[in-house]
Amino acid sequence: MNLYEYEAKEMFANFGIPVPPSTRISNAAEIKIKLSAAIKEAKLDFPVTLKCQVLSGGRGKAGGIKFAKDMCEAEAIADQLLKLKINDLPTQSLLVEPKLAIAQELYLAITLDRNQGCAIFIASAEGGIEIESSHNVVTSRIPYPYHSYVARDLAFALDLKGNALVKVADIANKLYQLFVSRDLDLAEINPLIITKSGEVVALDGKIIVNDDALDRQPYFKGWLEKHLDGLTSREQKSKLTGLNLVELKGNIGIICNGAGLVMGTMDMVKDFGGEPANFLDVGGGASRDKTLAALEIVHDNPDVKVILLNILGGITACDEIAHALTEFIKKYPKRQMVVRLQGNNQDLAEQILSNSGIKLFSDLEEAVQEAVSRSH
Amino acid sequence: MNLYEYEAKEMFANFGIPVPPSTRISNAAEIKIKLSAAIKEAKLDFPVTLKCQVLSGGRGKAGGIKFAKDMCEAEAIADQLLKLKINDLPTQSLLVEPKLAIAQELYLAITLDRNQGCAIFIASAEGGIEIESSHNVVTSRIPYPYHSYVARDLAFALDLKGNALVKVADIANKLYQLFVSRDLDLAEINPLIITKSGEVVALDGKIIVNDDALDRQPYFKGWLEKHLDGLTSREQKSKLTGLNLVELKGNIGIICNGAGLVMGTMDMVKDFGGEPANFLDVGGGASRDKTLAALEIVHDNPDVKVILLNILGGITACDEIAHALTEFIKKYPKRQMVVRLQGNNQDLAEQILSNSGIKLFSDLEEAVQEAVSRSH
Amino acid sequence: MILVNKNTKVIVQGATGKMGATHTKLMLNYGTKIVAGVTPGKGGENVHGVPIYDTVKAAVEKTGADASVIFVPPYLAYDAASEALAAGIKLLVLITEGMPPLDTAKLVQEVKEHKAQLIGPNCPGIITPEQCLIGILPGSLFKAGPVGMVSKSGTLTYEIALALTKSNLGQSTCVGTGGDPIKGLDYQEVLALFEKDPETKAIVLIGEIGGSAEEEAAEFIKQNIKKPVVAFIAGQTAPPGKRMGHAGAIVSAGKGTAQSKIEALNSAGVKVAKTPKQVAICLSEILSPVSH
Amino acid sequence: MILVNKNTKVIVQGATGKMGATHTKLMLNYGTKIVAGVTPGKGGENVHGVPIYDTVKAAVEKTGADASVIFVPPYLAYDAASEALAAGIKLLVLITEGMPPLDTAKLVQEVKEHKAQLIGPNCPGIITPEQCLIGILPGSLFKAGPVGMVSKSGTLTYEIALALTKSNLGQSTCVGTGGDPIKGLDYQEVLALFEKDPETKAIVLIGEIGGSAEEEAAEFIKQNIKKPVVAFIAGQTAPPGKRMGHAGAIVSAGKGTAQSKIEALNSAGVKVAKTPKQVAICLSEILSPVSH
Repeated sequence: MNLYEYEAKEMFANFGIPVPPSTRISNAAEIKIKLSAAIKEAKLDFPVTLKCQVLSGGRGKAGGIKFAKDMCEAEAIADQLLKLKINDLPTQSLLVEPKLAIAQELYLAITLDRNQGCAIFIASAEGGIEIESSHNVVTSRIPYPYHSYVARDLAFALDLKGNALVKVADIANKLYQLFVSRDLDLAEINPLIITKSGEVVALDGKIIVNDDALDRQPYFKGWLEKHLDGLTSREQKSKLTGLNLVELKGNIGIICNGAGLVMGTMDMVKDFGGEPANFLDVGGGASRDKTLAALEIVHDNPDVKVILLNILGGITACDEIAHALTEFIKKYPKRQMVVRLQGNNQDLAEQILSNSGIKLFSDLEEAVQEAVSRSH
Repeated sequence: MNLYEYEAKEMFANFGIPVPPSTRISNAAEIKIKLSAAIKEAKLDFPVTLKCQVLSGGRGKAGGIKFAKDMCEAEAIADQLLKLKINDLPTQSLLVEPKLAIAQELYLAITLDRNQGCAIFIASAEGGIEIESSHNVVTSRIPYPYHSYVARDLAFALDLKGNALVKVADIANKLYQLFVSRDLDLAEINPLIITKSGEVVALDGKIIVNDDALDRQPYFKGWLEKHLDGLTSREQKSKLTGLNLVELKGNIGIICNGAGLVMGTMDMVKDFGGEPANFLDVGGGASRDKTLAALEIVHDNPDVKVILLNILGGITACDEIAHALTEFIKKYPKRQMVVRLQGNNQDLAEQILSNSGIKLFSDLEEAVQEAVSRSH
Repeated sequence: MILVNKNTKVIVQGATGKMGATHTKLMLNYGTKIVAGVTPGKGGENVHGVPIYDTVKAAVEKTGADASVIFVPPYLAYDAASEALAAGIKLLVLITEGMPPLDTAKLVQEVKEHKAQLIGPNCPGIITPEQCLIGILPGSLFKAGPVGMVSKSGTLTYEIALALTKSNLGQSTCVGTGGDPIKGLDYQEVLALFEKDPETKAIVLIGEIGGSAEEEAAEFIKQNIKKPVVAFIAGQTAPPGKRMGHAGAIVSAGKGTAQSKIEALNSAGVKVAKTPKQVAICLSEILSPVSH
Repeated sequence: MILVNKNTKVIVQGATGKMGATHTKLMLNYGTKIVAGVTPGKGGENVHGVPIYDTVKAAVEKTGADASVIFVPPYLAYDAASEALAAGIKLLVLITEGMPPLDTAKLVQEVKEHKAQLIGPNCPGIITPEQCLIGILPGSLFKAGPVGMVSKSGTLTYEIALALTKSNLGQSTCVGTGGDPIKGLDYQEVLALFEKDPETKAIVLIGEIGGSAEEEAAEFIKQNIKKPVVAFIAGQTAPPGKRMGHAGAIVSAGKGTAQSKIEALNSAGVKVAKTPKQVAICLSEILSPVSH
């Protein structure tokens, strides 16, 4: 689950990482009231930065960050930014912060490293960068149990000195506490700035929460529904019902049990001259209801000419699938279907479907070929 | 720092360990009001248990736990118990709980083991016991990082089955979380009971907080002052000013720098026929003010005939001691003193004290002999 | 064969749950030596005749088990696996899907410290056909033979095993390493075991998009594997930035593409098949060189 | 001599603090090879000519230090000591008093994992007279010679060393293990080192009430130590249930009494002296048997 910048910064602040003072507005009418109030409380002052809150990267390049020197300018910019879409995603709100005097920008992040099988620090003495294309990157394995000297070694490796070293190390420690306490996949501060007065502040933040851990993190209860920007409506629905759907541009709807099998089937479809409309994994041991839901979601896509259902029953029972299929066909008798069912309880499934008019393929390649030819 | 039973149980409850419902009263007048209210809320009912809250062990044997079958009896018992002293310590309040139907009593504790250098579980399938004299004790090393299977292995070793095993293991896990989160020296549940309805409940609890960790445990802020029962008034004063004082029955007041040296000096005093009035360690690197405070506290004890001040300056500077001594003598010119000063800045000290009339011993045995002979 | 054989004594952690009980039965039917189940609080019960213990320690002491298959819910999996390691179990097969990766990371470290081996999490398990099945693989699709299989996937592996079996190409052992980014055994460890195993004559490697394990396996094959390897890589049509079911199956920032994996494998002399059936065809050619 | 000698290269963690700076000077004056100080954020400064680094890693890389003496505040001591271990330091001398025992327990475990050695916490340090002083012991009271000393106490140790020095009995090495219940080196490890050290001809063991380390040392001496041992046990007059300054110095539930320790030592053939001066007298008799 990707979080908005303002949510990431709230979490930073909760864990003691300094962030700029700010106010947030959801519509243009609010700006004058909220900004005046913040200025009155001496929390903020002009010039200010206005930043689109959007679940997409590349915000700066897309013009989603602007500065305003007075209220008049702030109002005009707010009006414009709130209407901005970035990579097709809508701006949810604007975060308004003071424009800080920056002496140095850094990059600091924690993520899980596949190869080392553990969390790592990624840092750079250049901030505001795209870390993948930077040359000046320090990475450091994070030991378990954690030790805070690792953060000092990291700050040292960034060539920091004096107070800056101590403060950046302290922030790295806190970022790790946040990372493990909230089960994150990514906690990124980019840039982490050192101001001209020597403060170290998280100027922008990105957090990705691990989806598998959501149910043990009460902090995020109810958040998932509000963080599905960038998914199609059918993908959103699937995610909330525990199905894995990824939509593509083609016209053959693909449903299998097991992610590898879906991908393998998609690739064969493409290889045989067809175009997959989606990836849909019903998972292991799918029930009749779940299978039916999967069929309905794919059916709902108007681009889909034919559905290719490929089930290799191991932990999944073919008869459950057959029951779902019977119900589905009754509901949508005109739907073009190619079905391949093999494995556990296959006999039962064949019996259930014997009067359905559905041909059951036992060979995968034949099924794929049939689906492709029906899609043209 | 020793805690009262009710404080221990509040901490148990905060960490999810079941404790009986209860109400607490500080004077006899409260019992009717509080107990009626608790009964009305269906929190409690007769028969009830009334337990003296006192910072001493051996409460049960001393008659500090009584049962009452109705309000009349409860009032009479409350009146009597609130006046009770146990091992000379006053009863601070009474904890009133329902009398539970016990199917089994267990013992469960966590403490630090000197020999293994780590925390250990101590448990027994017999509860309400004095663990030191029990034969049926299971101990188990607690690994770091912690793993909760250790608690299951422990419950299994107690021959528990089914739900009781799962619940006791869960309580052991929580007790460990409490132990490390609050920097305890001891967390003890004795007895941990299994009720006839299968609940597992901490019926009595004892917690000792590690004194060195108090400053990093905001939970205990301000508690120390209220938990000094069992110390003499001068011992309490010393503890709050950072001096280590233990008072004895003799008449030679002993002040040294370093715990081992104090003990060694006390032993020599005794061996040479004297009686130490106290142990007082001013610690390493004691300042003039701290030394003066130490001298005044020992002087304040009317039993003290002579003060033996034995300083071996390493990290401690003899001149600081000499300054304190000068001031002390000016204030209490009649005080009998034997002073032995050796080590770091000894020359300076000798100079400072040259006109004080105080004889400086360089040999410890001579000083001790002098103090003993002056004490008779 | 590698890792497991007809003498492997297996305990089932979570045997009293629905999934655990179902697969305990299937594994027993296959002939696997399931010696005990473990569910705290259910010691003394039995599941399909398998005695249940409260702790792994008790189960191991009574049965001398050397492997454990874990069916417990995701947030309890780390605890269960740690318990097995502490009790001396040297092979863990972690079926559980949805284990938080920070838990897996801790477990992987402990597995190393105990010099044990972990298959999974989120994996179908391991089978040495006609001897021992640990996990949820459908045993009927496999038969004994000379092909070693190692795969990140579940059902895709069955598909390929089925194609091999139909072509009369039996398997020495098949290891499903699982689709999570952080996990126990990866290609290289399994490849090394197959290389040393005299019964394995050829190897099938089944990969998918995400990460760089296939690229590293290719490099490892180049350096260390003399036996012929045929590969299958799923996800050529996967769009970038989208997670394809498995937590690890994602092309991000241009890394982890099927193309990159196929090229790496090709350059290591590995033939990459386009369909399961092609895997069987390639292997037939390799294993019966006289016939063409 | 044991553990430290004139070639030992020492860093001071917390050298920029008041206590750290004072003792850096005293150690330098004694001749100890203090090669660096470490205080995060103060890299580039110097204390009495000793260069300060931000991290132990940087200090070790630059100087090749092999020991560290730690003067940081109690709640930072664990972090500092762990850092030293990770940087490859093999001897830690932890002067800090008031370290919470749960921190010490973690540290003791890490010390073992790193196969390093820890003296302390809450200890005066170690001295090999006329070669190397690490800690806060007053160097002027010691002189080189044949007596190895191991002690839980600080000033009491100085008192006994003074008595020995006055009697012309110099010391090979003196180790103050510290007064906390959980700590690094204990009697047995130090006794074993003295037994192997050719320069040590006799050993002084200084103990106090609390715990059972002296009893275990007595048993160890019976089994393993051939060299003569003289002991001094403080706290015979301590009342039960009262902590005598040191966190570990408490007689509780009848355990840890001076009497029990003295009896155990006597039964191991160890002479227990009643005063510091007596320690010197006993040793003189042992080391110059011809003279009486």
